[in-house]
Amino acid sequence: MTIAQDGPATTGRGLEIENLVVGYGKAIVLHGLSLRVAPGEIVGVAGPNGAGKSTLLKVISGLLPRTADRMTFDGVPLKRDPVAVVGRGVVHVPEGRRMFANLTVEENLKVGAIGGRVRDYRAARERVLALLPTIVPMLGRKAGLLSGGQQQQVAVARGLIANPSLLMVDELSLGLSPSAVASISASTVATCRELGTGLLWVDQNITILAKHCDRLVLLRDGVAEPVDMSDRDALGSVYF
Amino acid sequence: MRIAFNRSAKLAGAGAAVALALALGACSGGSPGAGGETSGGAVAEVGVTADTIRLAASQTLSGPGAASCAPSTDAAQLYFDKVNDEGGVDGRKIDFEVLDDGYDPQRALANVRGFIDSKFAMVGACGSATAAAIYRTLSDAGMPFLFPTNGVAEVVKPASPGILQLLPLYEDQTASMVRYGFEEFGSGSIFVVVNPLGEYESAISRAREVAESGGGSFVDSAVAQLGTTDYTPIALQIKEADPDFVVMSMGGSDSAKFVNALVDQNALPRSAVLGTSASVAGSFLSSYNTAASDKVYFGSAIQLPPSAENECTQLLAGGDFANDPIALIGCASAQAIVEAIRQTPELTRANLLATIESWDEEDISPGIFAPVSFSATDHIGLKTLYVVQPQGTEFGVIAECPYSEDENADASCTPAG
Amino acid sequence: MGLYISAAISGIAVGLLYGMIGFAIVMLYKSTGVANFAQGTLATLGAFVAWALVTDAGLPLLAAIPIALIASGMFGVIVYFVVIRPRASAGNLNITVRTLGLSLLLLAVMEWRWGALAPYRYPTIVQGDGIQIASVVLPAQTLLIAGVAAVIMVLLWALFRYTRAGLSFRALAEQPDTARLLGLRATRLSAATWGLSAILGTIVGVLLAPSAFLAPSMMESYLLFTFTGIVLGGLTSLPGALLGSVIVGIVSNVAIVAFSLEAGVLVVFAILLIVMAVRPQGLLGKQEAVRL
Amino acid sequence: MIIGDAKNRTLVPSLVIAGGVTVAGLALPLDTSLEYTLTAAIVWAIAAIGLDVLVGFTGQVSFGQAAFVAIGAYATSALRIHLGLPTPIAVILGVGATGAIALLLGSVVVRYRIFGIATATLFFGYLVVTALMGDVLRPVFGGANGLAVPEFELVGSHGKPYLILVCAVLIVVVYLTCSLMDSQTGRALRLVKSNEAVAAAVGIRVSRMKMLSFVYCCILAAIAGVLYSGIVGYLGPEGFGIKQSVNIFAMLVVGGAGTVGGPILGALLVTILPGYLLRDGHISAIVFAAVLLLFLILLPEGIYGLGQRVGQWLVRVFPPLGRLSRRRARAAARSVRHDPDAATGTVGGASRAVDERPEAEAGIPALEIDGLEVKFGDFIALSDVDVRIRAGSVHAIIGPNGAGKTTLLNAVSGLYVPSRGDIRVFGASTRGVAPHRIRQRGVVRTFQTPAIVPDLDVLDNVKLGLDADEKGSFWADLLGRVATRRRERALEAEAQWALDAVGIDESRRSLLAKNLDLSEQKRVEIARGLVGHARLLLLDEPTAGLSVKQMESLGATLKDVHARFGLTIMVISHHIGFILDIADEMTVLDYGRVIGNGEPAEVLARPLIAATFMGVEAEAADAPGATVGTEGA
Repeated sequence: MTIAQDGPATTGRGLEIENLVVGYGKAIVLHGLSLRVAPGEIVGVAGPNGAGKSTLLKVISGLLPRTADRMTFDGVPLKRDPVAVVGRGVVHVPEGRRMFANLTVEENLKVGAIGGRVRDYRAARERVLALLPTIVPMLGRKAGLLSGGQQQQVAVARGLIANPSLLMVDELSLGLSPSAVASISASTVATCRELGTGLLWVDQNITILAKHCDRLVLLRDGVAEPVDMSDRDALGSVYF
Repeated sequence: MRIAFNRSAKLAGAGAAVALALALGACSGGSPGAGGETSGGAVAEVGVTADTIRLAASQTLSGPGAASCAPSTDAAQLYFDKVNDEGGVDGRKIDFEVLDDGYDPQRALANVRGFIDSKFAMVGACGSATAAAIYRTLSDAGMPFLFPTNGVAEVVKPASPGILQLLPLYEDQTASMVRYGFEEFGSGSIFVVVNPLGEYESAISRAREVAESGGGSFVDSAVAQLGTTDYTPIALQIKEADPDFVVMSMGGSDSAKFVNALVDQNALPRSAVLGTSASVAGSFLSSYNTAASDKVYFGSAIQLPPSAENECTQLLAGGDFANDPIALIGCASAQAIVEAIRQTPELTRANLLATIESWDEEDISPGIFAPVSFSATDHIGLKTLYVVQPQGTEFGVIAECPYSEDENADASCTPAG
Repeated sequence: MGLYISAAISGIAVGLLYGMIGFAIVMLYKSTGVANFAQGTLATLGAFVAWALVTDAGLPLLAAIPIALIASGMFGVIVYFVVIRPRASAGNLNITVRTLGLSLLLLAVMEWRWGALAPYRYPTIVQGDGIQIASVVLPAQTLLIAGVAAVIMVLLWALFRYTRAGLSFRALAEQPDTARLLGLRATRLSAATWGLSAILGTIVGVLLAPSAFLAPSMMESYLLFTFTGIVLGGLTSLPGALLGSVIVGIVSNVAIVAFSLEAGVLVVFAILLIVMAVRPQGLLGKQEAVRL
Repeated sequence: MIIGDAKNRTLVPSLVIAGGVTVAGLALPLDTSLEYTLTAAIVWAIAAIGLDVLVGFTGQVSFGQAAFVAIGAYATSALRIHLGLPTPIAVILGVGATGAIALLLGSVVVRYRIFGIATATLFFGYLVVTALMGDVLRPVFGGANGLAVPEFELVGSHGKPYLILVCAVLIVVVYLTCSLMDSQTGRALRLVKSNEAVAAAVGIRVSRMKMLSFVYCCILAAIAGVLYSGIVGYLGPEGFGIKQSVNIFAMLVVGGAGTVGGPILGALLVTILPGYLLRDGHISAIVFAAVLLLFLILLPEGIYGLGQRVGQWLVRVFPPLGRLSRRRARAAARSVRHDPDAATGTVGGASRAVDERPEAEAGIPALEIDGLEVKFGDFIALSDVDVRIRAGSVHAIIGPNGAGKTTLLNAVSGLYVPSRGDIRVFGASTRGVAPHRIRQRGVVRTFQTPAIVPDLDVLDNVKLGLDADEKGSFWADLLGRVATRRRERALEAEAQWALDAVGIDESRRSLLAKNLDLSEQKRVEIARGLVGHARLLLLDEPTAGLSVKQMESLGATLKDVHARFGLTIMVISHHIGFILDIADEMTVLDYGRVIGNGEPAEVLARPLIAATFMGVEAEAADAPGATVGTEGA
């Protein structure tokens, strides 16, 4: 497998966040969170429901208002505008797959490419399909008719086709069987590594994160704490 | 610019009142201030001063009926302006205020309530429903209501004090037109289509009576709201029923839409389409399909084209409403009002009414209206109905029919010279 | 029987006009969640613009119409940015009522500018007697309406099916948040949708005016039937809007010839209530899941 | 949401507005025309207040309000004219007839979302005008020519006497409406506005409340119609068309929705500005539309909201004013607070002691679920689920996201109808039982995202847990404090007690609920569950989004409540620590199936469960439902 010519640059400083504060009205969800994702790095964020994991990704994507001392990608501040963020090569695969159910898989991929302003759709499509060949047989089917696992695969592909430097995945394991989780996690991580794309992966399932990620942080009480991945008990304690 | 308003005083008074009401509402404080209008000096009659006569009208200036109604008061205004330019009536200028009622009876009544205490007389405007709404109030107040375009019998039959109209009722017109049609083409079957103008039921039933007593038959009738967009279904019904005559009492543009639908569906009746004066309007001329011209006969209150000698013809020529029969009616009615005022020795409401009731074959607007006659018991002035046909962009008289409220009057029509 | 067939056929023609208006309304509803009560007035305005170009500027009709289409498209975009977009967070009902206010404003302006002498005879694009099938006459205008409706439907279908903009629109209509997350320019698309619906409106206005005569309130009675058609078709279904409208057109016309004009309105209202009571999702719509 | 949040305690400002208008109308020397316009404006204000109840407080919409004004006006007038009935009887019958028609139309349209209701009411408005003009009703209503209305006895048809009548009616309407909106019924309407599903789960018959609101709205329209018929003296169909309905809606928008007093100001502006000040039809139409648009875009809260903001600004600029208003608020609070016996008296309160739960001894489980299956289309969300919850126990439900936990709660509270299986609450099956009835059996649930009414204060939110469904209290609620003082005091006491129980500080209880933080909102929701005979408490992820400390304190609260009142609690949570802390038993769900059941620590120790829930890698090939996930879109 070869990396396509227009693959993402692996230089730069990646994502840098310092002292991020986010709230919904009076309810503060993130209290001064700091986080870095180096180019090409695969970082897992664990935490229970409601800890603010999805909020974190939405904030990076520019969907929510926030205050932060620093929120940059490759040294340049990220705007509060999804269009601009995607343009910078930071692409969000939302929780629950969010397929365009009445569109075919091919069309779903196209939408990803349109949003990512991919110039050569053919090439982008070839590159992603080469790495995620399981999608090929589904291309003509309506996305809504696929199983959850298949949809998750398409959702990842739809994100990757925009040629991101950093892919952000929210709850890859949501509602999937262990075997599906295992295979999709493996293929997603492998693809990201192959393309040199950074991955910020948020999940409730800490073990799957621990298995695949370079680094793991735990979201608790609105801040990110590093987790020692070699300590099984520490992993288990996340939910206690 | 069509209507001059005289409202600055009221505006200021009302402004103060509203501001105060709002202020009171917001903080329940404040003190009362001056507001409202103070009435003029001691004059014998409401709305008449040494140098002014205040007239008013409530007119349909907005909404679907506006186009066919507004020209009548606009033309009246033009005539009053002319009279004022020439020095007024016995030294008094005519001040004419027109308020919009949007063909809404309640609004018309509200307008009238505002007029009763400040205006001398109401100038008639468009609209049977509005006339029906306001006539009692006017009659009770003794305020003259001069020459409304009205089709509701109860407004003038029996004669209500103060309410005087020139135009025959639509029901009498449909009856006359059926009589005319049968005289011209021989008796046959009729299909009646009406907009709810005035008492449309009696418009249908009178046409039916005349048809049946004249040896013809009545096939069916249809009622369509004013402003109906698509007359195709009714045209189809008529095509199916295949009558000799279609009798209609409809507004100007509705008439045109309906006639066009008849043409499109090849549904024109064998003999003729007979209509009332409601169809005789500029809005018909501007939009009817000329393929129907020689089958269409309308009853008209006025002579068309009007005599070039008449002041109104000259006044309106070249303007926006040249050739618009409604404008002609408005102007000619204004002529009649001015004439009545001139003839009234001491200008009070009662004297004015007495003057008009005494008219017998009075030629108030020669070359437009036929001579008019009123009496204490007869408050409909015109006794002649012109039969007109659309000819290109204007109507032309082809016959004159005597019109009478007497059902059994059997005088026949005479072709126009 | 021939009478009813004729009525049904003329009903299809009217229904297609309702349908095109309905199509534009559903398109906006799907992509922005707003029921556009100004759609009819936009149509009338477009027809007036074309008419003014013919009578005041002396252009031939076939030159005036394209200009009017472009102008109305631009106007639709302006409306989006001036009336709809500011404080869009006020909620869908607020914005829906804004469209009602817009409709009143446009109506008032048209009344003021052109109302005095309305209605106007409108120039037709096609001349001729049309064709006769058995006892049914199909006027040339009706044939034109059917033809234009067919062409527009094909064009729109192709637009949605094959173009980037169409695909973006469908994505946005289905999952607005996700579409934005993927970097689609939602604002631009919404503005374009407003422009497109204004253009569709103008087409309908130009087609309707020769028979209904051009007047500011020309579309008023159409809007109710259009909305009924939309509810019947299923609120969010584009083909449903067309189907529902055609059914409404046929049923009302048949009811009119069978009974009276009032019955036509009554029957359509009955359809509306029955659909709402029995099949709230409409003929082609999908049942919305309740989210807690 | 709908046009802004509704305001609270609008009685005083609204009465001030109504009174101010009355005083201004009677004291100022108005000319005939302005007097008429003012009287008409007040009449329309009454119709607009009705619409406010429907739109501002219940979140529904009607574009056919003028049609109901017409029905009220025509029906009353026809009865007076044709049957010669005395005016009071004619009014009662006429208004009653309007209510009946509203009931019929409402029963169809309230089930629909805004688009449908808007279309149907708009169409109805058109139809009423068409029918009034038409042939059939012509002998009764006069068709297009209209109907002349005889003057009313005593007050005539215009002038000050009539203005006094209209103002008196306005003040009564304002009083009744404000009372109703600040009562249990009003709170229930607001919950319906903020979330229908939650309202159903709290025990409110949603459709019925919507109907109530719709009928109330139309009744006020009918009353306005009666007054209008008197002042115009003449009824014609044209004046009640769609345009007038839109006008009434505009009064609401311009004045401020959800305020009661606002529509009066709106009616004054909308009626007097075009009707009197700008007499040119075209200019007034343009100004009217432009004003409406400006309000919608720039000031959606309307004049009332603007006034309130100005008031707040004044308080900031002149602090003494603020002290004054705070003192008043405190006085108001004192007048209803602290009646320690009231709670036990009427509503229940401390009466729920463990020993009053005979089923606990009889061994009847609080909840039994047998072979439950829930389907959405082709997707099976729950299949063959068996759960048994001992009365008086705390039972946890855990499982990965998407396992069907919330679906299970929804099925128990009746929001979802199972396709198979049976659910028995305290021994009685809930098959075919409506959500509000299940709530009446003592099943209370909370939602993952706190389902509170943002525009009500904390206390009022908690009161919603008590008999929020109207149940005959409507008439008492209409009369306001006079009739409901005792009940309100009891509700208040009960709510205070529940807030004490969940540990919401007293100083926070008079805040609007939207101003609380997440953990407080969750407590408020639990407090709402505690009041009103809760026996089985269903908690959906009460811990989500809470900090560790907040979680600990919530756990303590739950344990306390459980111990004191012997409630049965079914709780969904992801926090194993929290569950181990409070739960007696636990059920693990995965792929809509039960994969484990028993004592929490023991269940968690099972390797399969650990693998599923915590994702600890296991050789889980034999896990149930190991086919590739089937959750549809």
